[in-house]
Amino acid sequence: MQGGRVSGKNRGRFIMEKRTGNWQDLYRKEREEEPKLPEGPILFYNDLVIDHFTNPRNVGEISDSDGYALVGDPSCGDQMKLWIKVKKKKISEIKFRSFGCPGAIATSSMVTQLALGKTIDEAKRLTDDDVISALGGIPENKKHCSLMGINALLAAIADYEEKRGRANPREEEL
Amino acid sequence: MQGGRVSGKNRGRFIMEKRTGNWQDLYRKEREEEPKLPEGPILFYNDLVIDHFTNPRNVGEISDSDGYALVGDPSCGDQMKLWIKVKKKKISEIKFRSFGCPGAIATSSMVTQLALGKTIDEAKRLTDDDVISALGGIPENKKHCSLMGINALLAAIADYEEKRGRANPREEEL
Amino acid sequence: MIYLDHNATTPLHPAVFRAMEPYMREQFGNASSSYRLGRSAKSALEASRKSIAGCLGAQPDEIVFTGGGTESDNIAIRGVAHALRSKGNHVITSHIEHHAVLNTCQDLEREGFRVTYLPVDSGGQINPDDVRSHIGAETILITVMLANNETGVIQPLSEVGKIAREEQIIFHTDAVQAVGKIPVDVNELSVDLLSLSGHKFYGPKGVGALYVRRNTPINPPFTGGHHERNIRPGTENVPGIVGLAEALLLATGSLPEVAQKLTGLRQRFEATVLRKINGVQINGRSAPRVHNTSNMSFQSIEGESILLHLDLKGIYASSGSACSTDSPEPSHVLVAMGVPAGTAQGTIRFSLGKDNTDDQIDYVMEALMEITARLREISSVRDK
Amino acid sequence: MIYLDHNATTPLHPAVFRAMEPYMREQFGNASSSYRLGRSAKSALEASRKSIAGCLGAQPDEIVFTGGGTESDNIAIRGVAHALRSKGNHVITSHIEHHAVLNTCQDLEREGFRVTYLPVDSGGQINPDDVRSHIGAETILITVMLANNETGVIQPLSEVGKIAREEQIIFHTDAVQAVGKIPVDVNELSVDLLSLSGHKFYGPKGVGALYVRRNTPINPPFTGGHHERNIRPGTENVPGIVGLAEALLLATGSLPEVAQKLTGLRQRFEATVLRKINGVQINGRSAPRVHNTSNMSFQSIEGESILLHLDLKGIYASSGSACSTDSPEPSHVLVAMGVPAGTAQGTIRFSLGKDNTDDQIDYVMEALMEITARLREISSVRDK
Ligand SMILES: Cc1ncc(COP(=O)(O)O)c(C=O)c1O
Ligand SMILES: Cc1ncc(COP(=O)(O)O)c(C=O)c1O
Ligand code: FES
Ligand code: FES
Repeated sequence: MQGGRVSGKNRGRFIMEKRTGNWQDLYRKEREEEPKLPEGPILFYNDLVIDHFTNPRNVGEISDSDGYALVGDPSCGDQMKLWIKVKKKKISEIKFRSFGCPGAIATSSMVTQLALGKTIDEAKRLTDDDVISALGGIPENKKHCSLMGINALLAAIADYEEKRGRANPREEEL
Repeated sequence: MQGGRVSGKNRGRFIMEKRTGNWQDLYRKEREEEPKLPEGPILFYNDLVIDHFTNPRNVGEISDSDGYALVGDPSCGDQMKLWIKVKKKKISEIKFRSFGCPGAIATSSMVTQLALGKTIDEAKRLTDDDVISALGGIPENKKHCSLMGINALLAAIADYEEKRGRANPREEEL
Repeated sequence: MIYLDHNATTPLHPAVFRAMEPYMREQFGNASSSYRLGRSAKSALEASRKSIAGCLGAQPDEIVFTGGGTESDNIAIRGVAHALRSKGNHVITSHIEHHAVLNTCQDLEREGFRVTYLPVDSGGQINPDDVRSHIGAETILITVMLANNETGVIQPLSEVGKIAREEQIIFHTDAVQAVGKIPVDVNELSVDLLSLSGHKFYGPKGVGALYVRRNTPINPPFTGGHHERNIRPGTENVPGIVGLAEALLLATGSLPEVAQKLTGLRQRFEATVLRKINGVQINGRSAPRVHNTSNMSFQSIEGESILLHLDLKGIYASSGSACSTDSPEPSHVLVAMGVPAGTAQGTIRFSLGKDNTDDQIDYVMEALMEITARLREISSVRDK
Repeated sequence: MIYLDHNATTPLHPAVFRAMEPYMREQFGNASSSYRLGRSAKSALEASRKSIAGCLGAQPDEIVFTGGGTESDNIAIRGVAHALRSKGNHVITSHIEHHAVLNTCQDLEREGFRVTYLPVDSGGQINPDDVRSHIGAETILITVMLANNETGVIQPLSEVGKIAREEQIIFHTDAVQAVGKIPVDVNELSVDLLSLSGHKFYGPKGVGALYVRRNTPINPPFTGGHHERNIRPGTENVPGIVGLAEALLLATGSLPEVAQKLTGLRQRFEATVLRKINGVQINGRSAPRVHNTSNMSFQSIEGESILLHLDLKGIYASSGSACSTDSPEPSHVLVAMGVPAGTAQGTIRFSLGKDNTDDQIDYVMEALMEITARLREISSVRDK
């Protein structure tokens, strides 16, 4: 008799062992712990995602940007634009616009927040997983949305590097 | 606006015409008239059938019968035995025993009641329908049971006539 | 909470709950049992059948109880196709059917049937002439929905019915979104089969019905006990069926009243939205529609984002059919109507119900204005 | 009223009704909708799935909700047969299955499958060795019930399961009459699929479940939205499902207690009947049986006549399965057990429930003595 909750995997066995015990009380308790009316507005987005969705950071455009990208997610047709400004090899300003689902908006917002102030090299190492874990997770079927932000960032950096390479071909080797 | 009940056939039309009227009240009323807890113990047997089932008339055997028959219903395996005694060409006594369903018991009982006191010729003209209507109707799926009683009666009469023919070969022509 | 998703499901009418309650308590008998308790369940079952038949202009013995709209559709389409397989292998349906019909037709294709999917015009309607022109010697079944679940557009079924009758082809309609919202009469429509689902008109979930005209050839897909004329075996869900009948009775009875109210409400809603918000189109608006549905596409913003903002404000609507929630593809219905993919993405289906009020609609309009402004503010396609 | 037909259906447990009520009122959302109301329906749905899985020793994602036992049986048998058609065409079942299984197997025969119907011994049990000896290269499915609905006899499924596992053949059981009456664990039984039906254990009618072990090949017979892992499409019957879970929880929880009580009650009932009434046999008495069922054959009298007399005294029992009420043929189960037709005709199934009392059983015994005497008095085969 260990008491407490019974994990999914062991429940079957548990029942077989405790047929005459008080397992059904434990069980009902567990069921009642299941949120009847979940707190969040949409069960599958957590509060931080909702926050980034309702108050996205770094929305806008940069007219004199150093790098720019437009990326789309072919599976859903959503798209986003992202601009960066680079000072001393650091991303000093970053803005985005999104025509996308809540997942796309929130992850894009988080991407800009993570990238801002990072060096180009640091920014290039940012991954999808960094974004998702910074947001505390997003629903499985929304993972593809998080790719769009990272792809836009990488594409904007590539754009910056290409422009810079053209303007200042030597700098690459410095 | 004719008010009152709406028969099954016309109900569709009725609704189409009275969409803005009070047809739904009529309707609900009709529905409520549908017995919620039917009076009889088994909805499909009426009181008279139940009466003949619980108190079957003329149950028994006649040891010195003038006619006897054993018939069975091959569809259900039920069977009955019927004995008659004939006096002055009339059925003066009639008895039956049944290994059968309520329908078989009740109709057999009614057959004996109808046949008792009738002349042989009258009795031979009795039909299935006579039995059913004397009982005030029986459920559709029980109609085959009512045949067993009539068949037994006719078979017993045939037995009587055959015996009589053998005993008194001339009488046939009288 | 403002519930504007009545095409997904409706709350149970309190009177329906009350009608069901005795059958969930004392009157629990098995309708196939011979004793009193069983016969009284049976009697409720048959009264319900009669009542539903009455509401549809059908005969009681033409009503088969099922587990919902999807099941009714499957029994009808598979049942007829399999019964008539030896006569032909061609089925006609439309591009805008619910997945219960669409996926079933696709399953028939895998079995070797040939299926024609009729196109719709920009208003969302099929053309009955198309039905005629596609009928061939092999055609055994026509299945076209009565009202579309996403747009509310009503299909010209009486005309299709006439053609089906002339050509002696079995005709089924998925009327799940029409029953309770518009008058439905199986003879006016000349249908041989008609599907309906209780929870779409304030009735219980998990129960529906299939109208099957007498002498319609049907090969029951499921087998078991001799319930429901062998078409749908299984112990009868008496409380559900009683609830279904009561709900249909109530919906049909209050139909003119509710239709009038919702027509007014929607009219005001749509007019205001069109006036106050730029770049909105209302899909199917040019065609006859059921009175409760408004399918709006907002340019340059995405539907799910609108929905989440609405949800945050306590407003419940949907981006299309409830069962496609998880799928990111644009609605097949809007695509069939020629709505560009980008526009289709910004689509919200508002489906009103009998208890919605003027105040609620005002609140929703305010909310929509704010939400669209906000999302357009951050949209990457705002300049369009 | 003395209700002794719990194998036909059971009254809804009041706690089950209470569990369902909120989902019939405020919590009416469509479980596939994305907003709060929908997610909270979804959450109830998934909690129910988890709970049911727990009661059966299964994983939550292995539970599929259906419209009842018949539907579960059909999905399982048709689904597996059609998925494995290319691998083989042989199915093994038994002679004593419920019509939901029997008629479905016969339908498969019409489609070209070969079906072996296993015999049973006089106690009503199949012999696992027979299963083994009938397995061939073409065998794709074994479907044998866990407890028989007429006699209550429990089949030796663990042994069948071991054989099925060894031979790598999919194994389904119709456990409709076992769940809630005996401990059921899908791993102990080694089944791949298991059918259950809510109304057989004080749950709601019109809802059931099918356990489908992970990776079991299944070709869903019906198509529609992506509900229930595509195996059973259609808007989820949330109140029904919540009721199903609650009922199973209650039944499994009170199982030892109820089993003990009913075992005692039945023991006394059967002993007294055997002592006080001549010419009675209790079918399946030599085999292990679920604790509530007593199948009695009374010599030289007919079952329906006994039933009507019982009914007149307020006692509700049945002559076999509820769905064969209208059929005059002798029970296929008793025939398979070798009971002579004449004896089979005088058969009554008493199926007890948790609320039956000692007093009720006393009353029934009195009634039975009187009724059998009376009917034998008029019986044409009394001398036998
Ligand atoms: C047009 C249409 N057909 C069929 C269905 C399926 O009905 P149910 O989900 O009750 O099975 C729905 C709703 O889901 C629908 O809108
Ligand atoms: C053994 C068995 N299987 C299947 C069923 C069918 O269940 P339902 O009537 O709930 O569909 C029943 C009961 O009717 C049964 O007793
Ligand atoms: S669904 Fe398209 S980005 Fe999320
Ligand atoms: S069922 Fe056999 S005589 Fe009635």
